[in-house]
Amino acid sequence: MQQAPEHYTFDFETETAEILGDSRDELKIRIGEFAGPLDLLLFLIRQEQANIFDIPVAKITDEYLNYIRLMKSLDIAVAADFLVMAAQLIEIKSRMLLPRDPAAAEEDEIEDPRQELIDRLLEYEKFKSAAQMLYERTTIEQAVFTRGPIETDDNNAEISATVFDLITVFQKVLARQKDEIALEIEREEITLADMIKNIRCRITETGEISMLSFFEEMHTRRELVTAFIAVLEIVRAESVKLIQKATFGDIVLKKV
Amino acid sequence: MSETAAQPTETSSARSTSELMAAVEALIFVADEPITTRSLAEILGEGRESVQAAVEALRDEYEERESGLQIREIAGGWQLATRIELHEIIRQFLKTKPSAKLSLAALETLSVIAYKQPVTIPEILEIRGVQSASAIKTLLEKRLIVTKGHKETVGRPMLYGTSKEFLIQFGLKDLSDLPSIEDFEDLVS
Amino acid sequence: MSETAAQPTETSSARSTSELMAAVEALIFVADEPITTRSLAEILGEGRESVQAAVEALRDEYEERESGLQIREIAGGWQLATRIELHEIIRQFLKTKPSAKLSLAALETLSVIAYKQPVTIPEILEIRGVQSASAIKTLLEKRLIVTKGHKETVGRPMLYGTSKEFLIQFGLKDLSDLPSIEDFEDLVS
Repeated sequence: MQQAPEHYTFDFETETAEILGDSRDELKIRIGEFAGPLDLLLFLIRQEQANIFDIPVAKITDEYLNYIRLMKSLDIAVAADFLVMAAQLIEIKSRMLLPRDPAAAEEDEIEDPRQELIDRLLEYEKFKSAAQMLYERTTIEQAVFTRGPIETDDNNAEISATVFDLITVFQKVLARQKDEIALEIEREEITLADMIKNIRCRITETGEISMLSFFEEMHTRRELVTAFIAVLEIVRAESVKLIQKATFGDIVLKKV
Repeated sequence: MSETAAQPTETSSARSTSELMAAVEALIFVADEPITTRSLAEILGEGRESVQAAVEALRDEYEERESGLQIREIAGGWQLATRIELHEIIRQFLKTKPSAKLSLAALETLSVIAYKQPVTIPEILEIRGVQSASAIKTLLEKRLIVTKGHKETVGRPMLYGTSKEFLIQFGLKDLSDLPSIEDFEDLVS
Repeated sequence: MSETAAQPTETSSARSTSELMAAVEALIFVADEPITTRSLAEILGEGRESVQAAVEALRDEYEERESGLQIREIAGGWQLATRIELHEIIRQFLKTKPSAKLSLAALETLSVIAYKQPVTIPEILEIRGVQSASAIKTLLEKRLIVTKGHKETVGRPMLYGTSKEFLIQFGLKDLSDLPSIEDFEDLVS
């Protein structure tokens, strides 16, 4: 893989940061879309043209914090991981300001407060380069095509399933089952009291109700039963009458 | 062998005959139905005669080297297909083709069996809300599930569970390798 | 390289080398995903060595005649595909655009998983310094990674690794085909 120096441009006006590789392909990164705090840190270190083994912590920390402030001012949600890194930077910065312990100075090596961060950055950058390599590979792969469908292929859309599909599908089945139960409960919500109220309103409005068409409005057996009980209840308790004009004819519920 | 291709013919465009043959070959290969000489000529921006000549040269080349494939003219277009003599081998391959490919219905049923095993058909019906008989048949055929005896309730319904083949196809050491819903909680939210 | 195939070798069966090459060619064509030398040998009832030699001879033959197609080794199997140089004309014909690229976060997460597998989400967090849940979800949905059971530590976190689909989409023979992660160190300093 050719190692092209990456050019970083960071334009606060257009709110975009771009990483331009040497290839024609470019990865565009919108502000706030750094892959993580380490990615942002590397960007700032490179922008400063600083040595990764000798990071100017004070300066980088200030820039890091500025960046986060900018993100916040633009109402971009700042991931907690970015804030954790800010705290770590501030801590390293303050440790570097501390005067050296004269007793410790006698030892061969004084631990650099930056060491852990340097190690992490170096480790991270390897994977970042590997990600770049993967990106290039997939770009090449997209230029290779396999055959179109032929007769012997199965026509039905079957998927080659993984364990993840298994659990995702299972979750969907469970969710669907829950929905169905919820739906049933909803149907039950047409209570007897509601049904009586409904009948009373209609009689007041129209004077009479055809029982046949009223029962036909019911969608389920449960509703039908509720409606029937409601009618009996209303006849028993209030001054309404059931009138049947012809044998086997429609029954009308009417105010007395 | 490929003398036909080696001779430079009347190509109107900058492509050599062998370049044209290669392009034509790739296009016939990726097309999802027989592709006509006219379409080929249009895509390539070449004369129809030179394209026709290239396809024919390609067809002869496949023939001469006794390839397992053939370029054939069908429904007014060109197609790449296996040679007829090889049909038995191919049929045999298609029969034994191992595959974890499943329809959604089969996958749903399999997921219920995997997570609720041992489980009966009525229980699967209750969870999925749809009949699963044909899905279960498919899964049995693909050896992804096996019967696990009868449940000691009314009617003694058959119990189903996943097979060893299931573990192999899904890359699992054992059933405890199956992720739980909690395992993906962070991802789903 | 293809000398082995040109000479009549120790074929246990009655097939000649050219017959074997034809059969192998047809099977690779029909298979809808890379097919291994082992599967080919099993279907054909031939020795693995002679099948391997036949496939290699076939690959060389495609190369020599400057075909628009290539036989290539990918994800542990063999595949027939178009030559990379022809991508423009094919894309024009199929009217396809390159599929959506993975986000930077997804690519980074994938590279950590590829090199550190099997690996848990907390371990990925440690290297990347950022939560990777949504990237992992994307990678699972695209079938580029799969779960690899649980790690036997506190909380039994899920382990992740790359899939066969990953090898296919990134044009890798197998995982050892990946450049060593240490090779990237030089770029860093």
